[in-house]
Amino acid sequence: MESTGIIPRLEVSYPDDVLHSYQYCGQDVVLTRKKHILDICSFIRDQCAMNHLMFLCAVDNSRRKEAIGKNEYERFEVVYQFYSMTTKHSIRIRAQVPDDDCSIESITSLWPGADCLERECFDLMGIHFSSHPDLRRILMPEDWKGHPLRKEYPLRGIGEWAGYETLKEKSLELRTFDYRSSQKGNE
Amino acid sequence: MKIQYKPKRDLLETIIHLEILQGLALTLKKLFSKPITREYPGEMPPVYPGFRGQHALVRDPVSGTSKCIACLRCSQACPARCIRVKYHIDESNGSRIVDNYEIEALRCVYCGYCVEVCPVNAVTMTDIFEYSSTDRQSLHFDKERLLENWDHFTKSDSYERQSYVNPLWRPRGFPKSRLTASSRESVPKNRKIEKQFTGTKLGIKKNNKEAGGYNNLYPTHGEKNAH
Amino acid sequence: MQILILLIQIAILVAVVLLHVAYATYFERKIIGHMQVRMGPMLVGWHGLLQPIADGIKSFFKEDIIPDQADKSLFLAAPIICLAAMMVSLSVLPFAKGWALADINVGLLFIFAMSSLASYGIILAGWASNSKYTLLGGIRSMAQVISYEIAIGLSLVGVMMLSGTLNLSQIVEAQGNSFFGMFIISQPVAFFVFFIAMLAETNRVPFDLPEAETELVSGYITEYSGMRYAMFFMAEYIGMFVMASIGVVCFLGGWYGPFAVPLFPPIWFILKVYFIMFLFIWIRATLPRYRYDQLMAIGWKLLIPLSLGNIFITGLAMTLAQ
Amino acid sequence: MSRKISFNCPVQAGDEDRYRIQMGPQHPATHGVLRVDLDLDGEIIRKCNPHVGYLHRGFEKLAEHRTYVQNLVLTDRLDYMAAMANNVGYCEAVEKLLAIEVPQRSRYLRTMVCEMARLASHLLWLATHALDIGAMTVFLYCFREREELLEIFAELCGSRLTNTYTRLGGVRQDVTHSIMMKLEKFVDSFPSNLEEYETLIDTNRIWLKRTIDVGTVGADEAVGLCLTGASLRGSGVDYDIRKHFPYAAYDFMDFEVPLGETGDTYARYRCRIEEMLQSNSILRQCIERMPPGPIIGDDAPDLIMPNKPGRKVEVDVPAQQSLIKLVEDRETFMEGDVYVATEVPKGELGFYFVSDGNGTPYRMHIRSPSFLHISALKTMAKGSMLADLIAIIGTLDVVLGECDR
Repeated sequence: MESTGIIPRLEVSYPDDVLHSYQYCGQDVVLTRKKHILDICSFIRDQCAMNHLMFLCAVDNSRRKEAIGKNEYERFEVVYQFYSMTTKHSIRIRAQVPDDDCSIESITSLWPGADCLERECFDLMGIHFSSHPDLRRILMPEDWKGHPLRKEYPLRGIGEWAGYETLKEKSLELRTFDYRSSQKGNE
Repeated sequence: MKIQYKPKRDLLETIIHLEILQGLALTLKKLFSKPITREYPGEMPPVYPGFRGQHALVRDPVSGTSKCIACLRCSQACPARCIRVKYHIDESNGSRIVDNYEIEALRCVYCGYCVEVCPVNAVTMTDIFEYSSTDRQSLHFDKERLLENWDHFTKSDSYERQSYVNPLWRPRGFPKSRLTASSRESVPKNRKIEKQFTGTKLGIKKNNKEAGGYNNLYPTHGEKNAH
Repeated sequence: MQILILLIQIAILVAVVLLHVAYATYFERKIIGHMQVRMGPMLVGWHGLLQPIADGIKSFFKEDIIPDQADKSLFLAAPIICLAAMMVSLSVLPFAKGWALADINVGLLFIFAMSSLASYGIILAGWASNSKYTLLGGIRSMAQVISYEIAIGLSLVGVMMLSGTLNLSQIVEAQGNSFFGMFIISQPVAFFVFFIAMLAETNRVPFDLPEAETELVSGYITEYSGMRYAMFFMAEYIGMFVMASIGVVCFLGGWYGPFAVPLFPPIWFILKVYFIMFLFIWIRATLPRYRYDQLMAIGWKLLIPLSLGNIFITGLAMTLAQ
Repeated sequence: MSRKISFNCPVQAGDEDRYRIQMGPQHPATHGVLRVDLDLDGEIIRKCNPHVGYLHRGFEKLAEHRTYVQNLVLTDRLDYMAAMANNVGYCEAVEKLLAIEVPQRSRYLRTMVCEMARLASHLLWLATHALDIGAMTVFLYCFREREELLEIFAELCGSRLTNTYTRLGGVRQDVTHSIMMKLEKFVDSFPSNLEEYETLIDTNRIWLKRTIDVGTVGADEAVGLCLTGASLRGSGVDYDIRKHFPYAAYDFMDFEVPLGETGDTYARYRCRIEEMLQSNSILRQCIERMPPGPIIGDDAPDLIMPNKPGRKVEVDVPAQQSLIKLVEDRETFMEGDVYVATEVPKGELGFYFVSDGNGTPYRMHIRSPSFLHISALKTMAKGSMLADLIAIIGTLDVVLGECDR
């Protein structure tokens, strides 16, 4: 993955949005603001022929050494990786999302497949994607509280799932039909 | 590369249902072939050396108890964090004495890391894979239970008394420098050691019919340097 | 006295047929197993020979679960309707010369009536379980039975025309003792249509849509358990037996064989029936399943026109021959 | 039938005559715990809404609290049909992040096990796909082949499904002659065995009717839906990571990428069958060209991964006391982020790592192909019949362990 020349073009087209760019392990990375992310993505798709969205995820920067103390990093970032199947170039966009306005534009209009990826980001990191057609939790139960991939969320969770107690009650109630317990009852 | 489709059927083949008749012929042929079933409880599946089965603590023939020195490497390397070692420090010489060694087999993922990092070959994984249980407590192995597992394992056929080598202590082809100290020494001197397989020696069809088997599966690093 | 003899005959027939059902499941499992390079039942008895009995005992003593939301009376009645209808149709089958419980003149019609009645059991089971999959299975079954009943009836019209009767024994007699007298020689198209429609009528692969286990879990029997489940199973296997018997009677020359067996005349009949049942099993081991609309398309667009054409040609040939 | 029944799908106004089915999470054809909410009009699907998450184990969160070596065992549980390929994918990603060199022999070994995993996974796919469509016999024939591969895995690394075979910087165990002899026997007999399945289903009219023009996606649509792997190549898009970003020893391998045209279920089926033949030829090349040498690099990290001193590690209380002693300070970790994709049997499996210089990943994102494939189900199943949905789920080849992570 050699340098693609896309970064300079991006910098020219969106001078206000591109914060910083670098290469790591031969991969091009651009840090942007979140404001025009939909435009940037459609620019990348249409002008740079990057038709394949490799992945989309969110990162919580709050405990990251690199991010602390640099003002171009916000609390969250949404990472997009694009790839061009024809020119074999790829680029990674890291859009910074601040803590107080935790939302970003959805790119489902460009890539319908981003639908569930954005839902996953919303579910696990709590980033709100505006204009997403169906923004619900996807991996966690619908009535789950909190966003597990945030750094302040403890590994063991913050308590049981809300439906757990009723489920437990129900299972205890149904235990009377259990073969073994009915045996015990007979004894 | 475009995928190749099979040619389309012509009218006659459609009418006589040729492809269905071919399929029927195949299943009829298979009706008289030998089944590949392994009738499990009567016929055990082959267990190869290095199988990652039930845990055991090696019983030291000298002291009659575990060889564990409570270095806690296993509990650190364990990705599932299912190993708990309780120990106290002997005041007289500062050595650690193991009080209890617990493995929670229900949490274990059977990766074999604990066996690999053990510097004294105290913990091992045996060939035993039938140890399901109906309650949780019996799969929570403590030190006594693990030592019993070892006794059970040594009674089984696959065990070789002279060296009690489980190949996971000494993964094939692993550089000697990366092995723990006692793993380097645990293979007896008279063990036949197999040459490393390379594709350039394309003799595998004829020459090595009798190769393989339990005795010669462990090339050492030193052997490999001879290439 | 006559009634007593008849009752004994019925009892013998039912016992034999139930034993047949038990061992038909065994043979199906064994044959499919070996076709799939495995062994089938092996544990109960020598090579699993007692497996059907073990299965029977198990399903007899199993808890009979009735879903809370089900329509109880219909739910309980459905398997009985299914099984009874199938059992009744056994009574007109001629196993050998004079070996029929009721040698009635409209035997063929009677069997059709009964097999349609059995499909009521399936539909009611699908509806009464009050579950979504069973309802879909019931609806599929209804549509399938209605469309294939026509095809199977039309395909046998040629046979009726040639033999001039609906009495099953007389159909066999009309084919005579020789190999070339069999209606499969003179009516190959009708046999083809009959065979396919027979598979569909008995809900066998590739037309086992009402109980397609990968789509509808188990179709109409999803909610059944224990003995009632076994009743559907028995009905299915008796249905297979009945349909195979009609095939034998109408196309393969009934109880006639290359030579007569003195002590046990039905031997040829049974061999032929088992050959057709083997075909059923063999096909099940080989073919995938059709989709619902494709099944309908085959029934209406292929089988019915084919059998109509067959009737036309048979009639034409008969007129020309006269 | 007087009692009122409450279903937990509320019926919208105007949709009262729709028949609603919750297919799954316990259903024989959903390959695990996928739940699909269906709005049926007769048997035609008007709306299809897949629900995932029943197998969510929080791997991404777990990985942040475990070292790089320990996380390797998590990847076994992603796509448990092809754990070897996941191991390789993970190791390739971490090695790129930590700049670890892999010796040539272990690259070949990785390629070999990857392709074996591909064969095992594709065989299972063919088996279940055929079973879904109703061909039960193919299911068992495929398992016959798969069993041989799993036996080889068991002999190679001591475990049949959860292999944990690769290591950062190499592989864990070397192959032996007996393994290679078994493998060669398998490779020799495999094409003729594949022909058996093709006899049963490939030209079978029922199979053709069930697969042709079912679940069709065009090339552009497939790219937009982020399909990868054979599901994408069935639509004629030439995208195979083994060719685009060669990893392991795929550079030295001679193989072709089969491409479909029509993008329907049959094309995807053919694609995977051809892929199996290609994998077979890759395996043969691996056997023939296996170079000598060490199987693990010199700079590979130890099992007990170094943590920077002073950092608190969540371990059990007795372990904590001796921790400081064992921890070595090692400055191999760099700060940065890297995304490495590999071609697993299901499609593109990518690992996105953010490292902040610790012994554990700061953030690990798993781009799992099945997750995206299931989201494409919504579009693909619309307007088809209930039985087609089964075929489509089968052809997408989803594994819920990978989807839910």
